[in-house]
Amino acid sequence: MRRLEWGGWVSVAFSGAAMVVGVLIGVGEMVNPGTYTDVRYTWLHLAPAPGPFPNGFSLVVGTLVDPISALMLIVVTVVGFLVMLYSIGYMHQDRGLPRYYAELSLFLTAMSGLVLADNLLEFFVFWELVGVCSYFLIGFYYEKPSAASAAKEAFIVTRVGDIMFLLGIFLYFYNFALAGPAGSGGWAANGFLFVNGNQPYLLGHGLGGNSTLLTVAGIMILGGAAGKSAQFPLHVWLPDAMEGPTTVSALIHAATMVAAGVYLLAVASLFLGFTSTDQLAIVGIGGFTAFFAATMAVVHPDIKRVIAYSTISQLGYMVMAVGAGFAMVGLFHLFTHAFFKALLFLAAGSVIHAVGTQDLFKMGGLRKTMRLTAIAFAVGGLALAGIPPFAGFWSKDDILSAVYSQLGSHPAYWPFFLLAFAAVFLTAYYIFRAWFLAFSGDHPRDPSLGHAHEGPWTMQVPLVLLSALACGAGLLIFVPGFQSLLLSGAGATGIPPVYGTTDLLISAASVALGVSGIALAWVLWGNGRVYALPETSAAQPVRRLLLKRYYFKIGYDWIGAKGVYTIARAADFFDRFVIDGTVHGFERAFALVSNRLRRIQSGVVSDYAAYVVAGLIALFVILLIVAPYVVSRLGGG
Amino acid sequence: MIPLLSVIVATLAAGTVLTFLAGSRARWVALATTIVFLAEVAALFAAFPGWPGYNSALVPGFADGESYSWISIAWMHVNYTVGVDGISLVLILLTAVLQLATVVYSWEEQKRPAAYFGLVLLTCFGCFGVFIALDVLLFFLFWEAVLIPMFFLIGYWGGPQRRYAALKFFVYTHVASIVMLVGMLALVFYSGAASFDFSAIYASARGLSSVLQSFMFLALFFGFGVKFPIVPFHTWLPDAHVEAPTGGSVLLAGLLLKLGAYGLIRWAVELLPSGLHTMQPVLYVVAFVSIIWGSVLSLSQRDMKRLVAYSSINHMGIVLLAIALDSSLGLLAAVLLMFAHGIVSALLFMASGSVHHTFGTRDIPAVGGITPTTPTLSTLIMVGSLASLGLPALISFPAEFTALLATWNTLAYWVFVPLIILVVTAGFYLWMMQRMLFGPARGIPSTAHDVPWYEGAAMAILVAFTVLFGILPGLLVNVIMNSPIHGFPGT
Amino acid sequence: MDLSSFAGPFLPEILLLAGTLLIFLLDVLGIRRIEVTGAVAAGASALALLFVVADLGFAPLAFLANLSAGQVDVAIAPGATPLYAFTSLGLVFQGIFLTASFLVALASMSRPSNERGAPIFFGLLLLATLGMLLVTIASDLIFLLLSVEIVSISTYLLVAYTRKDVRSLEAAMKFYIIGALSTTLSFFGASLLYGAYGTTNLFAIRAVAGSVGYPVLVLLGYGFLIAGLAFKATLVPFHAWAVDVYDGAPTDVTAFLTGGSKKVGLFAIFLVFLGPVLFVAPGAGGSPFSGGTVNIGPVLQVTLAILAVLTMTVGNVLALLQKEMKRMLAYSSISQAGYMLIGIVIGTSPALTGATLQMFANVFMKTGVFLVVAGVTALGVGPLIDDWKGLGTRRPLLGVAFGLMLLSLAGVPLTLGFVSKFVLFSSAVEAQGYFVWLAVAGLLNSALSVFYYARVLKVMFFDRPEPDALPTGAVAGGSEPSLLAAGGLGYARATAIALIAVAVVAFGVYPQPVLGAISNAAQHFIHVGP
Amino acid sequence: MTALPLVGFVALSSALFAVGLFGILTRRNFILVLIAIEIAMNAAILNFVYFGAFSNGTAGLTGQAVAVVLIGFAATEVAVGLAIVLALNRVKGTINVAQANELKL
Amino acid sequence: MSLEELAFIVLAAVALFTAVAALLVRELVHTILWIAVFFVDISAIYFLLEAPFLGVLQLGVYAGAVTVLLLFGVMLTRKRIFSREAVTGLDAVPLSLAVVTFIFVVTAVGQLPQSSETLSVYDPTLLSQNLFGTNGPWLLLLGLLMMGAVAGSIYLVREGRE
Repeated sequence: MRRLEWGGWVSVAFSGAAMVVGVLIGVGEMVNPGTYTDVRYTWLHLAPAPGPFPNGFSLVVGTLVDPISALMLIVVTVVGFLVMLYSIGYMHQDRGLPRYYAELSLFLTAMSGLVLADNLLEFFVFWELVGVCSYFLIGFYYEKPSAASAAKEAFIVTRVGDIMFLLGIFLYFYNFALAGPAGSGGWAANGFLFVNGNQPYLLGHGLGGNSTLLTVAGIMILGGAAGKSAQFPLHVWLPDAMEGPTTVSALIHAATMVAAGVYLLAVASLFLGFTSTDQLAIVGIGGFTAFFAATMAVVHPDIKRVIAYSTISQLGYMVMAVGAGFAMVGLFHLFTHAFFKALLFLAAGSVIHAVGTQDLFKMGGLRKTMRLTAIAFAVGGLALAGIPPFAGFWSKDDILSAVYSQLGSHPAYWPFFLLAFAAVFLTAYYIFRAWFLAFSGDHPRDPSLGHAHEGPWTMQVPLVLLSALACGAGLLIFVPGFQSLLLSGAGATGIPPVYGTTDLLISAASVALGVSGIALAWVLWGNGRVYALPETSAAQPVRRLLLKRYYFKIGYDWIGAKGVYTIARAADFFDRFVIDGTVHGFERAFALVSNRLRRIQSGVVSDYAAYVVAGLIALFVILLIVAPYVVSRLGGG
Repeated sequence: MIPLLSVIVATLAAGTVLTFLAGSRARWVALATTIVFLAEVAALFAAFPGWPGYNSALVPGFADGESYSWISIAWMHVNYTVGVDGISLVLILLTAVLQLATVVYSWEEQKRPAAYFGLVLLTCFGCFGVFIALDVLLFFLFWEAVLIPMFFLIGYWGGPQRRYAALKFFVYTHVASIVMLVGMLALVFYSGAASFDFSAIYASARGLSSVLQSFMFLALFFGFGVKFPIVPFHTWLPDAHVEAPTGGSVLLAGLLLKLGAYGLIRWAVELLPSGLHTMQPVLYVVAFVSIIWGSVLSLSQRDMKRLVAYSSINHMGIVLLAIALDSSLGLLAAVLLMFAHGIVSALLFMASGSVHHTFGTRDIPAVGGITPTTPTLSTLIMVGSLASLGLPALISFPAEFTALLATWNTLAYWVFVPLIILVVTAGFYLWMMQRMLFGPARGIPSTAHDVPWYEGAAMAILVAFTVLFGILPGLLVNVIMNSPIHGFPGT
Repeated sequence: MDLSSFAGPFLPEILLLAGTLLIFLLDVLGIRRIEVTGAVAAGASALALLFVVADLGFAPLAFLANLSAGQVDVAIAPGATPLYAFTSLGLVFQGIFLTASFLVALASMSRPSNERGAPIFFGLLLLATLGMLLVTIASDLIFLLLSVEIVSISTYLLVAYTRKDVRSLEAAMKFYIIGALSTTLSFFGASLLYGAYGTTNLFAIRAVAGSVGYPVLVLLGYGFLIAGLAFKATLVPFHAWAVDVYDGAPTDVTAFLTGGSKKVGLFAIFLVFLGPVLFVAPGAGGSPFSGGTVNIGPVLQVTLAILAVLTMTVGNVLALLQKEMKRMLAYSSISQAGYMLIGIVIGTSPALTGATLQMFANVFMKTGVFLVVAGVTALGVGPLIDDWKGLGTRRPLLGVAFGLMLLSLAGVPLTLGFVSKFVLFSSAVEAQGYFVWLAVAGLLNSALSVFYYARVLKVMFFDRPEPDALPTGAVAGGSEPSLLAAGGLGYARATAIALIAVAVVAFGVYPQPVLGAISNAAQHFIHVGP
Repeated sequence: MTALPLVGFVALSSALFAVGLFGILTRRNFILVLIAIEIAMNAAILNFVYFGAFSNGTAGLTGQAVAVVLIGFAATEVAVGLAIVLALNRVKGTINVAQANELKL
Repeated sequence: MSLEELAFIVLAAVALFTAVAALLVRELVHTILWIAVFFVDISAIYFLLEAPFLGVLQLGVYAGAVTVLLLFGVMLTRKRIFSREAVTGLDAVPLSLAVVTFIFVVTAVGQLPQSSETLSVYDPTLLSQNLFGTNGPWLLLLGLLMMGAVAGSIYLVREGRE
């Protein structure tokens, strides 16, 4: 065991170093905003040649730091380090600890690579690597069939998004190849995907291309983002991904990887450009997902899944912001959300670590034995619910205000804005429902849970630190350096970020909704008791619908397992019996002919003589009638 | 001036003969031959281009050309003409690597080891010959020479249905090569080429009328296509793969399928440009059907080898698509894909062979949760599967990406077909991993143990290449681009 | 008459005749041991072969040559009607026939040394070979047919030479009846041609082939001749006897029949039909009944093409399901005849080259397989293909040799059979036009043939022998025979088989010497010969 | 010398030839088959003779010369045939050609 | 109709009749008789064609030697087939094959000169010069052929003592 933990500490040390560097880079960007590139390795070089690429092109790998990647880097390294540290305590009993740390380190590497990528291809490479790390980590407890299944599901669903992303890359490439050299800007300036030598000619703002193509390209990028960020309708995998260790959920499925989709959208919107149709689609998906996921969180009994749904919902907000043109606002929410959502997960992990179950209805009264955790969870909850001055308030209200400011330009934004707005209430309700169910009351509802206690210091320190961040990260917006970071990041879009200038009306309304949500949760669950919903209740079908996740999962399974496999089996049948059958048919036909023809070999010599004479006559017919005719048709030879 | 190619030919020939005669020490002879072969290939790489023997007048467009008269009568001039360019060089590297891996993997072969290793070497020898031959007869000779050892490998060392599979394989591919031969002969005689040499045909055939070219292309395409294999002429492949011994499967998937693609590039695409142009729609349809069919069928397979075999059909379909695009990018992609598929499918076939040794079955639902018992093996399966489904940083990704990019460039939205199929590919590999590697232990015999050192070493070699070229594909690309005949002027 | 100038060119024939007479003399003297008579036959064949090779211009043997350049491929003066003429192609065929007889004689020496029929076997073998050599120099229809009859009569008796064997006597009876019928057809056809052309000389006929006033008579005559010669060449549908005879005859005789006597029929077809085939009348073709000129050349080409395709297809299809080794090989031999016929159908010198090489190859392959079958039968292996189970692994060298011959028959590269098919089908493609379809038909058939050859390989190498079904052959005791031991085959037969296997590979790898000679010969034959 | 119609000879020899063929195809007794063969052979010889007679010069002589050779040949052929008949009769006890059908298919 | 023509028609009719009769009679010995008549008849045709040498040869070889050979053949095999030869009758297929062959050959008649032509008459010495001079090799071949036939036939019919 000690040897295993020693390996863990190595990872912690390295991720700590990474955090130091990451934060330094972030601070550097705050002090001196700009775009910095570094080493470039030519991965694949096509020399000038006739054909579609008269000038040839190169695919390169390199690093690039600009304001938004710096922002993201801070999130990744800080949360990464804290989760690494937390895991020492959380995972200390697990035999798979080396594997866990190896995979987690690989994940952090890939995630940093993704953030620092200087072109979309490299981005895609790390994007995929991040996905495969997620696959491994979801399936960490691979002996559990449900974990293995969830890992597979996550991979396939996100792969659907990846495919769209790849197509989006191609579309942009095509578009920009038509647009030719133009413009400048962070990513684009450094060659978005293809550079000719060192001279970029495929650039952002390439709106000179075909607008339909651009629209499709945007939709494809959205698809990719939806896959990673679990947006509707590719959201199904994220709740199931909770089969992984809670720490993994905190790092990957709350703070970093799932945010990569939003990051991608932000990058695309800042440097590639979306058409208004794209924007509507993005806002629609985001707004709808924000509400849709929140509804499912309302009834769920599993503490991690509640938080997972909340993640989907919060990502919806970010997506919506990016879609409305406020990429930096979305990223700001990403920034704050990473801390408070990681906090929530780690707190939940602390609970799970203590009681050994994830079922909220078995818990209860834990605030007495796990004071720190209860406080941390509450801080996270308040941040999530958007209660000032916690971090979530600033960023979420920024989003709502930003979208609100754009309602005029797009009437179709209205319903999605309202859905997202309504989701604020649900958010506050479900997170505090969870808090009350877990922490209020006198004792656990399931007596077998025993005496819960706090984890070791390695688990407590991250909770404390993250709580601090969940409280204070939002206030960073008033720090000039941070402000300029966001401003310079947004510089390319032309739409000013609206942070800190929240519409008071919207703020007030959302805070009111949040408070009333908490109040409702307190009224219903505050005493730590559980009420069973009568079987005959009119709400029962709704509850079942929500618990069944709107039957999406079942439907996908049906398509995947039944539909595709039925087709596959039919194809297999066709292959074996029709295609191969035809081959065998030939074989049999030859055999049949052979058998029939064999009978002429009767063994009686008179018959043979008859064949000779018959052949002779046939020869006469051919020589005198058939062949002259053929020859005259062929023209004499 | 050292005729390096002929030196390699001599090495392989001598090695093969010695192996056949070496009795119980055959594996050492085979290994030694392979190592010498590898060294010579390394020399080939080191000297490429600009090998001292390079004589552009001899075999234009090829580095290290050699040509000696072989048969010369009034109307037929056949030469022993060999040469390499970037495309063949990469495939020669693949040959050498797979030969090494196969020899190492089969280290403890007990059933007539001398004949087994001899046949393995002979197969690789034939493949090497195909990749260097620049004369119709020489090419066809090596092409067919591959068939015989493979026939015996399947038929003698194979599984329960081996006799049927061997016969089917032999007859199927032989019929195809015969049609191909007609096409090649037509190429020579209708173009009025001065000899059977590639360069002579190149000089005369490209000017043929497009109708003639189309017919010839079709004949050649059928001939090479069956080796690909293209749907619906693919049914020999699953049977051959399933019944072949592991070494046979490795060579079959890793090398033999490449012969078809290489032949198509060298002898059809390069020589019959307007034939390709006319037949492009046909090729597209066949490629798309193969891509879809291969992956959809993989979904329904329970036998691990069969699954990998069908996925080969899918991958080779992408190769065909890339070739059919008739662009330099497509060609680059095709060669990269060939190399990648060679390495990865070999890895997966080895893995399934090890699964069979260890658990006594390859039926995927029959065994499960093997990871705790055989961590090495399951890691290797995982690497192979992930590489095969196109994970970045592994070898298939740059190839597939290039192929998709090239497809997009030429066919625009049709790229959806291979793209969507990528999801399906992920589906069946993940299903396989889930059933076999994960979940509670199922159907694991008490005697099961992790792979022996030699099997592990063989697969490790392949994994090393998977990762190396996954991260640094430029190494391969630079070589491939050195094929002047395609207008790649080099880097 | 200067005897030496007359005898010199005929030295091979004289050697064979002397051999025959010597054997009969020895028989009368009571010396009947197979080693002695066999050695005489093999020696005479080998010696004659040496002279023929020398005559062909093989430099190292030049001192043995008897034919001067002025005697071979001489242009025939107009109006001259010689009965015989030396052509390079004829010499090549002499080589082919002598090779067959040498191999058969050599292998036959391994039969039991007290065999009663040895003198008659070897005597008739040499006599038949002599007839073959005479066929190759014929330039007159009657000369040709009589020479063919020498072969026929000798081979009828060869098939029956065991005297007591019901099967071989039945075979002889069938052989005889169909042979006599075919002889009648040939002579009747010759008489019609004689009626139409007024001559039996092939040069004279060639000179006037197209301009005769009786096209119906001519075509009928050719029809009879095709039928008559097709019997020897085993073309479908004149082939039915061949399977039974090949099956029933003593296997060594079968080897000779398929390796030698069958090629006589094909060469005779070359001789008789090359002239007419090359002839193309100036006008377009018309019905022969309407009088006027008929393009006899193309008409014969079409007819022979149909025969060729029919022959190879039927032979192959029938071979597919054969369970008996000899009958399977017999059918395969029939289909091979179809390939060779392609050469005369196309009628160009490349095509003749291809067909001749194909026959050259066939001598080794077909003689070889039947010699192996004879040897293996003597080891106690049954007649069915399934009786050969595991032979390849039990007797690896024999298995490899037999496998090589089969692969060569199937046309697998690096064997002689491949080179010959390659050249033949190349020539078809080279001729362009609809001949390409002949190549396609031939190649597809060749693909079909792979089925049954591969099946034998499968049985020999992959199937396990049933316990005690296969005698290990060599000596008593169950130990595996040593790799190089001749085992029960006998050293002579083992030598013959080894020679064949080596030749199949050696010529497969480097065919230039043979191919160059044949190509030369074919060119001359088109331009100079009858 | 007086005239004879060539047509008649051709008709006669073809008729004889047809009779011979018919005999070969239908007769089961080996000796009858031999006789039928000889009838057909005679038709061929007859052809040579009258075609020779109807042409001029040495070409005409050829026909008769061929006839001489063929008569000798035919006799030889019969002798060989009879030898085979006798051998077959000895081992099989029959000369019915249809009953010798062991070799088939 | 000249006398020659009349003679030819009679001889032709006899030839056809005897040939058919030889094949159709039930008693083998009768067959031999009929065939002997057939051979003699053909010989007569040779005389008619002014080829007396051939006529004599025909008489000697065919009517004499071959007939005797056949008679011996019948007698030596007779024991086992003492019953009369089973007549298979006029089988439709062989009959039609023969008739069709006949028709085909006769079609050639249409192109032959219809009018009577003068017969060439050859001196037997000329014939012998031809036979032993220009076309000498034919006889040589015949000799070889006979040698083989004799040697083989004798071996074949000799009672083996093994």
